[in-house]
Amino acid sequence: MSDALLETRNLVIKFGGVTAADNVSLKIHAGRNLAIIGPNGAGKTTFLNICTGWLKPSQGQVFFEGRDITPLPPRKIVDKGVARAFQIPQLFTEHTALENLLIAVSARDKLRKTVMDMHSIPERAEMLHLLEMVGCADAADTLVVELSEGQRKLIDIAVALALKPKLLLMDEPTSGVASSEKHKIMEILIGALKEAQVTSVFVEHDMGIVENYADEVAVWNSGDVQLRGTPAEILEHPDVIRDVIGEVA
Amino acid sequence: MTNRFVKRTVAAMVAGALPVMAIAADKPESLNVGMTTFLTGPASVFGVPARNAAEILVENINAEGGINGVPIDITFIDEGAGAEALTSEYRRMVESGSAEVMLASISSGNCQTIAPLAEDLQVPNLMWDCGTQRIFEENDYQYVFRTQANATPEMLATVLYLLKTNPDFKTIAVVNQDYAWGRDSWDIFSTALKAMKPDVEVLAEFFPKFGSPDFSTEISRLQALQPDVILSTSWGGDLDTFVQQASQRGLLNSSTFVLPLAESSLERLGSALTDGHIVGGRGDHYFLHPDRRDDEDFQAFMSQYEEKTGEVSVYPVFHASQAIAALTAAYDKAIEDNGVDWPSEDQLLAALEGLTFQGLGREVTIREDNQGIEDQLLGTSVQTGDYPFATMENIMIFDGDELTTPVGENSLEWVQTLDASMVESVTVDQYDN
Amino acid sequence: MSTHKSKTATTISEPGKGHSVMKSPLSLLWLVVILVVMAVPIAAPSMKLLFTFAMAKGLGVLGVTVLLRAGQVSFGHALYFGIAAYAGAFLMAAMPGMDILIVLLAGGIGATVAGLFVGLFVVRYRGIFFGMLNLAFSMIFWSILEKFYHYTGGADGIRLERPNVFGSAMNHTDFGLVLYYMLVALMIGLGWYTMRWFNSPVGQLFQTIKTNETRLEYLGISPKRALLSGYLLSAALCGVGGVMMGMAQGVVTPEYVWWVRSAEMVFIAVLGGSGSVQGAFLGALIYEAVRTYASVYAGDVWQMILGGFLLVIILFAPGGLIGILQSLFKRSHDKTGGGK
Amino acid sequence: MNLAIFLLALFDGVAYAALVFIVALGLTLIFGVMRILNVAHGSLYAIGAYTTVTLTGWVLALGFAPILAFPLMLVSAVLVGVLIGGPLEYFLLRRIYDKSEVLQLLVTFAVFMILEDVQRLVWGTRPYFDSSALQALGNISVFGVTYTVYQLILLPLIAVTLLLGMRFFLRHTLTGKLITATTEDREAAQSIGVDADKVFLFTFIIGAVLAGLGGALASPTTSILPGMGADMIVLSFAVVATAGLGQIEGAALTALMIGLGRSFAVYLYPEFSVLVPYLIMVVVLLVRPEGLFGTPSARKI
Repeated sequence: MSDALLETRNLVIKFGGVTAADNVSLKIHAGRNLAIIGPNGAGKTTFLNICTGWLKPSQGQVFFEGRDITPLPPRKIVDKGVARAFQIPQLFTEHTALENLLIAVSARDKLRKTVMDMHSIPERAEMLHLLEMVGCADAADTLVVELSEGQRKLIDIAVALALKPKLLLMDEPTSGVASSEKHKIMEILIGALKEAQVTSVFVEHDMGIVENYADEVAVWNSGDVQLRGTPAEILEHPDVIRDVIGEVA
Repeated sequence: MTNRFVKRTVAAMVAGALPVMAIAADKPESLNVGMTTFLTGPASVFGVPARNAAEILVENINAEGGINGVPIDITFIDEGAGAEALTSEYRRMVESGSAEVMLASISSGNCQTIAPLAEDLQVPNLMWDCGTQRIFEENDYQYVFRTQANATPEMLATVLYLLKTNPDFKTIAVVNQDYAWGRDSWDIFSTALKAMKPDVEVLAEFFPKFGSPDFSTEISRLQALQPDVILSTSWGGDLDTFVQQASQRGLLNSSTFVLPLAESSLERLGSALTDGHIVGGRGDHYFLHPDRRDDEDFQAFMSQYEEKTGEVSVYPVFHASQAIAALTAAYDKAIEDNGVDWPSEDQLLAALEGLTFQGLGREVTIREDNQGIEDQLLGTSVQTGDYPFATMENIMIFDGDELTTPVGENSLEWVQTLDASMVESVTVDQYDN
Repeated sequence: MSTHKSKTATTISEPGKGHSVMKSPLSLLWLVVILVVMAVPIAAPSMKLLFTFAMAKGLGVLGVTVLLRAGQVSFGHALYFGIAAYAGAFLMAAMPGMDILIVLLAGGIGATVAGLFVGLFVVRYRGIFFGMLNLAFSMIFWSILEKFYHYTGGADGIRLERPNVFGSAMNHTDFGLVLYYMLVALMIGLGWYTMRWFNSPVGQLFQTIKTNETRLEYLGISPKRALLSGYLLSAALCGVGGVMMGMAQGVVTPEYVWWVRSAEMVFIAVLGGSGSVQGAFLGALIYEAVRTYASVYAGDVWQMILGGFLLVIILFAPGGLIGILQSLFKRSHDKTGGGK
Repeated sequence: MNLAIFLLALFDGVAYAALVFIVALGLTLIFGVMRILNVAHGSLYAIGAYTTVTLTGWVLALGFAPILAFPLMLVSAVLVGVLIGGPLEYFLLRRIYDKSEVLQLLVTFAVFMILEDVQRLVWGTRPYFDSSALQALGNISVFGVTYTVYQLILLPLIAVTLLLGMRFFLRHTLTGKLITATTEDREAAQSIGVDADKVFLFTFIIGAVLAGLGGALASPTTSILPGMGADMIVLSFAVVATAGLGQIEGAALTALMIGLGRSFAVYLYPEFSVLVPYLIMVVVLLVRPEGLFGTPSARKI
């Protein structure tokens, strides 16, 4: 048994001839926000895809709360309490922001309710509150395609939170957002995560964000976690400055 | 509509109360007749000639003053639009009173649908072209009459002609269209053949899809099997394709083809149909009908038809003429029998029972079960050079009475009771060409 | 402000949404339409049959409409129309005098069970493959109907004998009326249920297949299962339509299952307004009317007229007839609103 | 089943497959490049056949040699492609590229319905049959069974030539490469100066010519009558979907499977011959959901 919420053991991922992950063993502990940083194309998104069952590793296993979830499809992993937010928000484009959340919360019941109007489900108030938490209360009745990228990102995260996950994996929550808004979004986000008591992992390129909002940082490079530590430790490290921060800057 | 309904109700009540007393109807401005026929789809090779013929015939009748001064007004319904459209239009026509008498239909499937419908709607319906023998064998109808034969006499005549002209053949194969006609006609043909010549071996049975564009594989198989006789009751494009392809690949030289519907394809087949194959036309129908070709009216119509359409007449033209002849004969008879200006529906129905009439072919009589008794003409193909297509020689006309299943019996059961003696005993007139 | 925008944008794909703006005049219209439909057999008996066929076909089209909501189009849904009709015909042949409700049930269940078997397979596919696989299954069934002549009557089909109604045999006029009002009831009942279903959690999850299956999967829902739930509903609706059509015509033929019939159902769904419940029935009525009258008055070109009609709708009124209707109502509503 | 029968079934199957392939090739090409499943392809096939018969009828009536029927087939195919295919793309399909797959398909279905009636208005309902071309080539005898040279040799030869020619065209000519590039990424192709509209028009015309050619080549072997297009198109759908969308080699293989399956069925269980194409399609897609030659497209997230 392991004390970690999510743990990977000896993950190997190969695409054609390229090795995207090479023998990765990583533990994610409950109650802390872990940031994963690294150069572009290092395999960070692929890592999230593996953890959520979208892709299968060539070798190695993924454990969640001590149970092997490697062979499970994403939806089964979601059932266990792992939710995911995406770099490009994955929303229902023909629905409003509130409806996206109502659909998400309906999914908790699986496919059962066939007559009741979705707008009158008891969880509606809860979802309105969630919208408020991510600062999008105004957008409730707006089609998501008409929202700004930043709002879409927040709603994408809210959709994931509607599932009441134990762990939330986020892929660059602030990419594509005007830099003036980045901190505002992270502020809202971290607040919401804390309120919902959700552990989070986020892939991030903006070192400012990492420095301010991560409890812990893992550096991904050349298919493996090279370093791990507090933001202060990691951001000072010469290898990181050379390989990661240099590139971003 | 309501008027008609009231009339009917009153008529029914009075007729019920006073069965002997007949009620005459007012003479209408015109006799409205509806005719279902294929104007679209593959079967329009029959439907369109029939419509053309009906138009000419009705025009001719009206030019001579119509029936007792009442002109005929004929409208057509397209069977090709599908059973749905057909039944709804049929109903609409009858229920709105825009047709007093219906002539329906070509397709056997449509006949099966329409017969009970006509009975429900209480409209006299003359089945003018459908082949299935089941109609009057499986049900009794008061309003439905057939002005031609059915599959049983048509197939029996074919078997008899084959046995008379080719008594020694040993093997047979069949290539029929895959639908009721193709299946039923083979059931009757094979049953009759088994009864009259039990030693014949059936080498292969093919039922290619209706409207099949290609018979190459079947022809290869037939060439490998080499049957003495190949039967096909197909028609239209299917028959044309089959015979053309068989002709191209020499199958017509190695086997005798028996084609009970080829009369309707002769012109289109041109030189592809070589000498020595058996040709029929679903009754005594042939534009060179040996009994009729010297008749003036017959000649006049044939030239009228050719002028209008640019084609020679085929059997649906004859069937249309029989239906219209039956219609006028029935009205004339009802008017005369009852001494009225115009007959009621019941008087018309009574006149149709046992009616004898003559269209372009020989006389036809409607039997007590409402089935028409029609003679059957078959011949052997020959390319004489007189026409750019095959004509018939060695023509035989079989007496329809002897070939039609007796009233109340089932065709297949009755055909099983026949035997080889029928080949000799059957009444037949023979002609050289 | 944003509220208003979202409503205009969603009206076509989800007519249920426009409620607050258009509810009163449009739903009043539907009420009137239903009353008119109920009056047809009395007021215009010659139109009765046309409406009967249109309602039966409309139920089938409703089935196709359900799938359109998930962005999927089946070119083989005539399969369920046909299976149900044949189920009814076989039942009546085996047990004459069966009650009409049992026949209806047999048809519906037959189609749903078939939908389950085919559905389990086809829900793995999307887009063209989904459409073509449905086509393949319907054509397999069609070939079987054509080939097994001695059981199915081949290309000519078999008669669907008139069932009893609550134990008593009926003549054709009375039976026609029973069928008619049963269809009205089914149209209202199933139409209402389908609308509720669209707005229910399951219906909404089903419709997300159109926009984002990845997210659906990450909500813990199997897209295949979600699609299957709608597929079963669509098969059942087609089945009910098919068995009613079979009873109305008294004969069922393989033509019911022919691929052109399936395409026709999609055609009608788009004509009416893709995704709209009312549109399915409205489209079916217009289609049947054009087809009937065009085949009478323009026998040679009825297909051409319908084809041209469809082109005009797709190119100039992509919301279908319902879309046109809604924009008409909206305009008049805006006008009166502006006057206040 | 002895060897002779086996070979006979094989020959029949190949001859049939050749014709199916030629028609399906056009459909596959159009779908591969434009992502439109063109239902009207069936009508173009039928019109190609009608045109050939009409032209051949005229020319032969003027007393020319039957061998002229061959160039006339090409003429008819090109006429169909340019006079019907061209305007169809230019005036109609061009307007709907941004619409959903369903609507695109329905537009072509509407065109199909219209063209079905056009055929009836122009050529009537009477079946046509003109086999001058086929007869000009004579017969050949195999195991005592007579085949026409046209079906046994010429059609498969044309089919193979078209397959190889199309491969060469798409891979080794400039126009072909432009088409392939536009297929793979329309925007990228446009950004480097490819006129995508022209490429689509050209592709559609080629596809339509192939449909017309299929009809032209089929015309001497069959009766030409209303409804022939509807049958051919549904078969071509089966080929295109089974092949893997846009895969011309797949289309060739599928056509061959369908042709052989059908002819062996006629020899062994004639009643199953109609089922064969659809059974093949279902079985292939059950095993390979993207079709024989299709590749699964992984969605990027």
